[in-house]
Amino acid sequence: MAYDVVSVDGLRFLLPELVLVSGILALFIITNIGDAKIRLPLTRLRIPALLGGNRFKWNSDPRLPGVISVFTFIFAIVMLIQTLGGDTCNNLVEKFCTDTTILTTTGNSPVDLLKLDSFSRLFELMFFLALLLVSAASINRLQADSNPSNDDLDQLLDNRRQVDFHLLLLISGLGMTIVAMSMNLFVLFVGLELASLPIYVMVAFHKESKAGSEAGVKYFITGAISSAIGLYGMSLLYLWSGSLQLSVLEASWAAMSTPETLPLFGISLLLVGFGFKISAVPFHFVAPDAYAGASSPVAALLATASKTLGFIGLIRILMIVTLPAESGETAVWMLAFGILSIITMTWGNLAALGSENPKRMLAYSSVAHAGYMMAALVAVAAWKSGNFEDNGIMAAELIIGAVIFHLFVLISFKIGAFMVLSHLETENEVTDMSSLHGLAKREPIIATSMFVFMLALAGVPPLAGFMSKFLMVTGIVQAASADVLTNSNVDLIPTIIGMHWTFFLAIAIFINSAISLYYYLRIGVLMFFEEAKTRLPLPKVSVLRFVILLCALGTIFFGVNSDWLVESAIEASSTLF
Amino acid sequence: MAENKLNDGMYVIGGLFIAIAGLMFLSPISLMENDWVTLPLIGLPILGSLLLMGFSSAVPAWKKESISEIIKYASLGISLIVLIITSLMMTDILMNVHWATISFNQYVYEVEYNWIESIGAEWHVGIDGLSMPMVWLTALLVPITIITTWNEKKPWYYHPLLVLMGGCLIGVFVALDFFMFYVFWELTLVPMFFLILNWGGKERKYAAQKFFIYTFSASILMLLGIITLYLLQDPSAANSSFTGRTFDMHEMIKTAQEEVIRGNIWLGAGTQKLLFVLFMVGFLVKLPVVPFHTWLPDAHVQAPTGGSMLLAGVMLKMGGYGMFRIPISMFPHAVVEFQMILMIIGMISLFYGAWVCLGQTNLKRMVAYSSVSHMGIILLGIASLQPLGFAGAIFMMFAHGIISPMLFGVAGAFKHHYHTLEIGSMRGMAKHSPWLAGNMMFSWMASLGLPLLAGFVAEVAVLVALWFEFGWWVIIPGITLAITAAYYLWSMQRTIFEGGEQTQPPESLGDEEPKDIYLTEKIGLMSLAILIVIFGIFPFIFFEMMSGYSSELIESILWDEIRGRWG
Amino acid sequence: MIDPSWVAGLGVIIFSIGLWGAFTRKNAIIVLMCIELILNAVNLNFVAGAAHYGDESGWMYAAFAIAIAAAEVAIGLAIFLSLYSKHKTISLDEVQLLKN
Amino acid sequence: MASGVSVEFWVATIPFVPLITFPIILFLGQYFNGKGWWRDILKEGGAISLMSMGIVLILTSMVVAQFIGEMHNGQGRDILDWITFDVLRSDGFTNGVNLGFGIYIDHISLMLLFVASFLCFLINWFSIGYMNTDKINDNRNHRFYAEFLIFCSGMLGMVLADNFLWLFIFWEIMGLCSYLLIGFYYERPSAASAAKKAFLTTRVGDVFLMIGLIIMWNIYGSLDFDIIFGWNYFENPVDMTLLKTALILMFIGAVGKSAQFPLHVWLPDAMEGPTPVSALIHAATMVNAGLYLVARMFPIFMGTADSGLIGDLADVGIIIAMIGGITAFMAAGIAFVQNDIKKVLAYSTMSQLAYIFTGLGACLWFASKGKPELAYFALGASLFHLFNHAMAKGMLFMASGSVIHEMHHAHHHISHGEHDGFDAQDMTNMGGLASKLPITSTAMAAGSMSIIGIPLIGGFWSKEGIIAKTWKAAIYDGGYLLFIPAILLLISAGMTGFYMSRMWFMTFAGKPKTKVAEHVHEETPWIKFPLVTLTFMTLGGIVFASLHFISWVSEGHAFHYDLVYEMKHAFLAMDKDGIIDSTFLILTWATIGLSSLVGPIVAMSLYGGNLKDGQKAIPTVSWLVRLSGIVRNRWQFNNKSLAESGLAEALRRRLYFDDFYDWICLKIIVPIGLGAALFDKKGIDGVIKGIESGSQSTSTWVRKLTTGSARDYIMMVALGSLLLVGLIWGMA
Repeated sequence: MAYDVVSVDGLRFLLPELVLVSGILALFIITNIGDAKIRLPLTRLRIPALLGGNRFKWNSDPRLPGVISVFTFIFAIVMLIQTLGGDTCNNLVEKFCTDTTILTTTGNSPVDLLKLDSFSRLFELMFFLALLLVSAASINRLQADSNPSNDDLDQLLDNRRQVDFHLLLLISGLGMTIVAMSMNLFVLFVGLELASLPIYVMVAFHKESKAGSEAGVKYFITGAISSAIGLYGMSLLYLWSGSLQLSVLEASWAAMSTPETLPLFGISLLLVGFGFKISAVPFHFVAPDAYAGASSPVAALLATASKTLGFIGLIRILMIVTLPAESGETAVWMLAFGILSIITMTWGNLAALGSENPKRMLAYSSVAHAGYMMAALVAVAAWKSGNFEDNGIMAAELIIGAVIFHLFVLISFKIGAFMVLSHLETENEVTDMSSLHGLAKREPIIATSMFVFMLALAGVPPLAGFMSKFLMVTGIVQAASADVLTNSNVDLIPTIIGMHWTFFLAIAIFINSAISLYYYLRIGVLMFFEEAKTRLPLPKVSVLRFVILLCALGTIFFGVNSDWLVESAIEASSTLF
Repeated sequence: MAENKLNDGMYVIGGLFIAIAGLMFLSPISLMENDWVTLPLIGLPILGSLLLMGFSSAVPAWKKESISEIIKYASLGISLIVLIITSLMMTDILMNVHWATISFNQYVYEVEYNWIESIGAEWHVGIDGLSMPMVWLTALLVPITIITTWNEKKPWYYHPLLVLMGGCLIGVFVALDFFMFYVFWELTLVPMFFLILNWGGKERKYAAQKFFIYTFSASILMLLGIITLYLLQDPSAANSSFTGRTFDMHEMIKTAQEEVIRGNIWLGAGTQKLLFVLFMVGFLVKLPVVPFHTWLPDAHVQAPTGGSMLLAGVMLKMGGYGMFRIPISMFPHAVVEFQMILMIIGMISLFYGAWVCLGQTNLKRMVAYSSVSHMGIILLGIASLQPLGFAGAIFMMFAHGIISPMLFGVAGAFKHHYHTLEIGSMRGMAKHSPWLAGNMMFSWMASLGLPLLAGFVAEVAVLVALWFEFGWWVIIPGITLAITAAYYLWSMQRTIFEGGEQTQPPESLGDEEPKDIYLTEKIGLMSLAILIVIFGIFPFIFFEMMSGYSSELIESILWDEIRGRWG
Repeated sequence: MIDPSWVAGLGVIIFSIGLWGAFTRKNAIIVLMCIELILNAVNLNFVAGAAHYGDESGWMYAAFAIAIAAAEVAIGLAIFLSLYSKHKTISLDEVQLLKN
Repeated sequence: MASGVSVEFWVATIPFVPLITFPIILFLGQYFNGKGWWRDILKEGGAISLMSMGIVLILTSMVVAQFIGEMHNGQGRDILDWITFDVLRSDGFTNGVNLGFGIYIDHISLMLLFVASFLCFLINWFSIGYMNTDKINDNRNHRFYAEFLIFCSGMLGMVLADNFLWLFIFWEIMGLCSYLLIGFYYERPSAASAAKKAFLTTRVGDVFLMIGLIIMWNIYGSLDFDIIFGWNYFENPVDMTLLKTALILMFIGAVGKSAQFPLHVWLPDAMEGPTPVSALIHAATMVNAGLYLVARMFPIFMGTADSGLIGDLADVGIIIAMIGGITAFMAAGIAFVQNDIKKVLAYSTMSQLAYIFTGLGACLWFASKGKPELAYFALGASLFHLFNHAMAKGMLFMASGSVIHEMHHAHHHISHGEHDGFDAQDMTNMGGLASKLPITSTAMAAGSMSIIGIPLIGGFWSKEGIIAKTWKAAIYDGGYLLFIPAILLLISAGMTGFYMSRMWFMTFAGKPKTKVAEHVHEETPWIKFPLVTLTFMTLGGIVFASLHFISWVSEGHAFHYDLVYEMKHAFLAMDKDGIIDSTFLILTWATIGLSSLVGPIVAMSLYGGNLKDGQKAIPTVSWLVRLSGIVRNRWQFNNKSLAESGLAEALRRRLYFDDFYDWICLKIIVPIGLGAALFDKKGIDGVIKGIESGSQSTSTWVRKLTTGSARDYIMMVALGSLLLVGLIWGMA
């Protein structure tokens, strides 16, 4: 079903985004309500002007912006769920799904602009959840008082800083939803920028510290360059096909009989832009710096939502545009991505291995996880290059489903891990592992949760991280090995040699999992083994603790009872093919 | 005061019994499906221990001492309930199931629920002649371990962790679904990791990490095998699954068996071999065999007594169990092809392990290497491809499962009372601590394969089978038997004996009076000793079951391949 | 009318200059300018494409790209300011606290 | 006992009686140590154990009385299905193979059953007198009795077992008890090390035995005596080379257990155990297990010969005889220079067991060559020697225990309990004890005579038979290789005469060599009874012989065994047709001359002598003392040069066997172990550690690439774009 985007019918489907917009407005207005009065001209009536003057106590409360944004996100999620369901899909308990709706531009020859289907809705849900958790975790603590020497300034500013922060979060969220929905590469890019620009600011938000501003500058510069390169690639594609509509690009690509320079350059450069987002090697260098300089919730955002943005872009480009239509053909990017994925996961894990800063460690681990997911994308190309139609579709759906699943559950354990660090930051700046020492004796529940997050990151069953890795590898193996393994009566060595080379991606993932276990366990050892400097518990930050527990529960829940999410992720990925 | 505490404990145990009874009779699952495995054997220990640990963590540090007795009794109670249920099941099976007549790949207490439908993973449990001894062993060892290490530090976490460990291990042994199997397989690492990390020796940090990473790394190769095998299933078997496939071991073994009957090689020769290698790597590291064994000594030396007891008693058996359950039952062609390699690996483990034992100065290290050596016997039994060899290997798993906890229990008691593990650091322990010395001698004698103790049966069975298959290779295990005796006796001479008229306690004891073992340790160790004797004199209690299973296995899966090779 | 390929060719040159400048210059402002150069190369491409295909959306893309560039500059300068207030420099070589 | 069931029951009960009793003693002792009633009334468990052994003896006597003269063919009865399994062969499955415990009764087992329970009872009796009166054993005698009882049940079980596996199982249990009892004084390093040595040496033999059994199993598909002995070699041919190998391997086990060359080194050291242990385990019963095993092989040889496979297994007999001959000679030689009374007896044991082995070797040789009559005769002679030796040596050890006990007490009395390095077992400290210890000296004299083979006394008959049959095999039946053991046995007979006499005279004749020896008192009462009993048993060997003893083992072959014939046969080498074989006449008298005259007389002249003035010996031995005095006065040898020669030194060092084995252990085995441990740590674990440290340093290197400079990052982005472009373009 297609609707005009600005019609009532169309806007009905954009209710979650409208909620975000109204949240942004509300944040503007509510926090600015003051006791200023305007004298009605010619009368002595002084009616409250609401805006301006001295603000009230309730709306200068530093927690207010957080509360507003939390409720905005909750409301957005409610609206999102309300838009779900439909003719093809009526049981949300079974899986997350919706009918496909296309929103077009206004005019005589409407162009498809946004697509609302299970895929985009699921990603929206992911973004909202991630942002919800981050904003909830930021309610009680934001860097407002991180610089005690500026006390008077803070008094003056009241909750201005918080307002800024949450405003940026909401705007970023808006951008993310556009990325999830767009059917046009340029719209996608605009959404990406809309989401990224606030994040640049948020990384630099920690401006009182030297590290914060430094991280902001580095992240901004590198990010801007990367997205500029990506945009340049996009413009090359435009030059080639005359449109940036994904469907048009797909058709032109399929029509291309011999490889042409322009689209290949365009695609490559476009991948650079997304590669930066997902922090693939060699575009990842700034990621650890950014994570370390930013506050933990922002770092959490970088590791989940921001990475998800990049993957949406990659899936759109690689899975829709450039995947060969006929099976038996090899996608142009397969080898490049295969190499990059192996380098990425290995680099990330090796670097994380010796890292002494927990945030940098998590950043490198995030790089490694990007590598795993890239490997999964490569496997999709591998099935296309093979000759097995029936299983192939399923393999691809399974693989992309696994990536979606992984991105989803990352929200629980990656954010959870950063939230624990955030909790530690309420006490001291987290710059090295020593702040984790002896956490188990001080805060057994928090430490156990952290350990759960670490094991989930490492992929230990029955936690959520295992499930996603399991699905990915299943997909990879299926794509890579089906024609060799079935009914081969050859010997062991020829069987191994006969495997598609992507099979070794699965092995690489496993080897890397083993390496990664070392540093994930190390966190556990530090928490449960080393002696802390103090036995006192951490300061009570109830919302943050709640978020951590929620994440831990989610990590366990989606590991033990992953059926719903697996179904939903596969449903979402099936809309692509 | 002491009596008061005891009463508390009794209340807790009583309450638990009532709660369990309630759970069993009120839970719709149990009632409808007559499921004696899921909740009583797996759910109860895991959830119960998690609850206990949660409760303990909620209690402030200064109050923890006061709840320790309750927690201890509660843990003991849970483990005893599991033991009672398992024993009832075992008696039922021993009385009512004739293993010689029940055919291969049939299970009792079999229950199946959907779990992750989208990928076809199920909660599928069942018990057969292979798993029953292992389940019972696990259920048995947990209370014994708890009693033996009754006085461990921080009991409010320690004892529930042991119970948790037991639950996870039982999960491994009853799982009939690959997904479930793998989940529990890895889950066992977590409690053991904490046991080593928090209650271990000086190098426990290193040892815990090494243990976890080493075995995890190996088992992810097994996971690769599981995935590959899963993908090779018929994609229309399970309609509810997205992939159409299932993880059901029962189904896979059935398919394998059907293919064997048809005279085909299931999945093709190369694939079988590939899968066999992938699975075996996981199991061999767990077992462990040389050269993948180095995690074991470190883990054992550093682990607390209870941890070592469960580690050596049950966790190593997971490897052997897995071999029987998966590669041997599914890939007959590969098994026969790799027979020689398995035998050589087994020989190396056995022989080399024994020599290394001879060169050890640390008691626990020596015992750990003796485990490596004994695990080689299991592999040899498997490599023999004889019903007797299989039965011997399974019996070895069980026998070593009761002997090695005693070895480690004794070593732990020695460490506890003498503050050292150096062999030869003292003389004349028999004089200072006759009970400890007696138990130590008994366990060592059992380990060196003295007749009428449990280990002998297995050794004889495996050696006979080995001769049937490999002939003069049997000399190597023979020499190993002598070396085994040598290192144990040598250590005995330098620890328990000698010392002259005057006492020679170790230097590490300082001015302390050497003490004998506590009553709890005595109870724990003696009950193991009694079991060792019982199963040494009456091995047929389990041997019949095992031998029935082995014969069925070989007859229905391996026989064609073996015959083919003999021509 | 100039052939669009010439415009695009100019874009390539500008892109290269921008990219080269981005990692050879130390001053953050100049790097920002280089980014602007790249974005301008993008605009040239869009414009050339629009002209070539007679597709009005190309013009719109260019307009949006300019807007994005503007927003980027604004944010960039703000971030540089905060850098300057802490580090008293905007030389990229002199901010190397975070590494390894 | 009329019905089969009850027989089974009674016989099977025998090993279980001590098995049930031992934990009672052990645990009672552990808890009631030091209580008056425990020490005085129950004798620290000794009384309980004696009671138990009494029951065993009664049961055994009943069984023997039931079966004697009746049970020509052995018969096995299954009692317990131990393990059941299937066997896979190329022709398919054999289902339900069973390895069970059962009892097997024939004459060999009956004889050994009787020997074992009789000696166990007597030595238990003796132990109460010996162990409970020594302060050093206070509060730990219960351990002694408990281990003693396990041993008894092991021995009885081994004798009764109806298959080789259970024979082996009980065999090993005896080994364990031997280990525990040798190490009874565990606080003495020498005892601890002797215990270890005993266990390890026998273990080496056991390994071979076990492999041998496994091969037997492979050959026959079972280890049951019934099946193996009744095997039809026509219908089911077996691989004779393999069978031979199996038998030799089993024999190696017997060599270890019975302390034969070259696995003999443990037996002398085993004398570190308490004397009752030496008497029972290391002289009378356990060391006979090896002989029993070899004797059990006999039907196999007969069976193969009956099936026409004549001589196929003859080599085994030669090997056994050879080992026996070498050991007999070597042990006798070493016994020449031993001064420790128990060590002399130990070497004597070794030597006498070797005689039996030689006899059995000859017997098996005959059997294999298809000469059943001679084979049965040799078997009978060997088993008879086993019986005689067990009785005599058990008694000798008890008597030596009595001597040691009294010496020890006397020393204790004189030195007031101080330790001054005095060795109560050293014969150079004794002398002239005949006057102090009448019963002991008599018993010892009787025992020694039996061992030496003084005509008409127990051991004579059997030893004569063994030597004769060995020679017979060598001369008449083409077993030329058997000349070696035959000659060695003949020489050893003379040597036996010397060293046994030497022991007796050094101990009992002459003047007391130390003050301690002067202060020795009479024997304790508990010791006397067993000594007296056994003296009669020893001297009465001929009575047993005339009681159709040899026909016990002859399985229905009727021999003329009346006393007169026996005499003629023994002394005149006359066969049943009345023809005298001159070769054997010479041989017989050479043996008698060497053992009864040359040996003792040389010993008398060197070590004999009259008692101190005023001392009188009991009449039973006083003539011996006087005789020695006369001989010593008449012929005085100077053996100084011989005693200081290199040969004597080598004998004193036990022909360097112990040194050699120590060298192997310390210079080869232990270094290999240490090397393996080091390799494991540095090599195998080193790889793991290397991976770990390698990845750590790689990590450092990788992280160094993150320089912290934004320009580098941008450059990497640019390079990355180039790389991507290159790869994708290149790929397309």
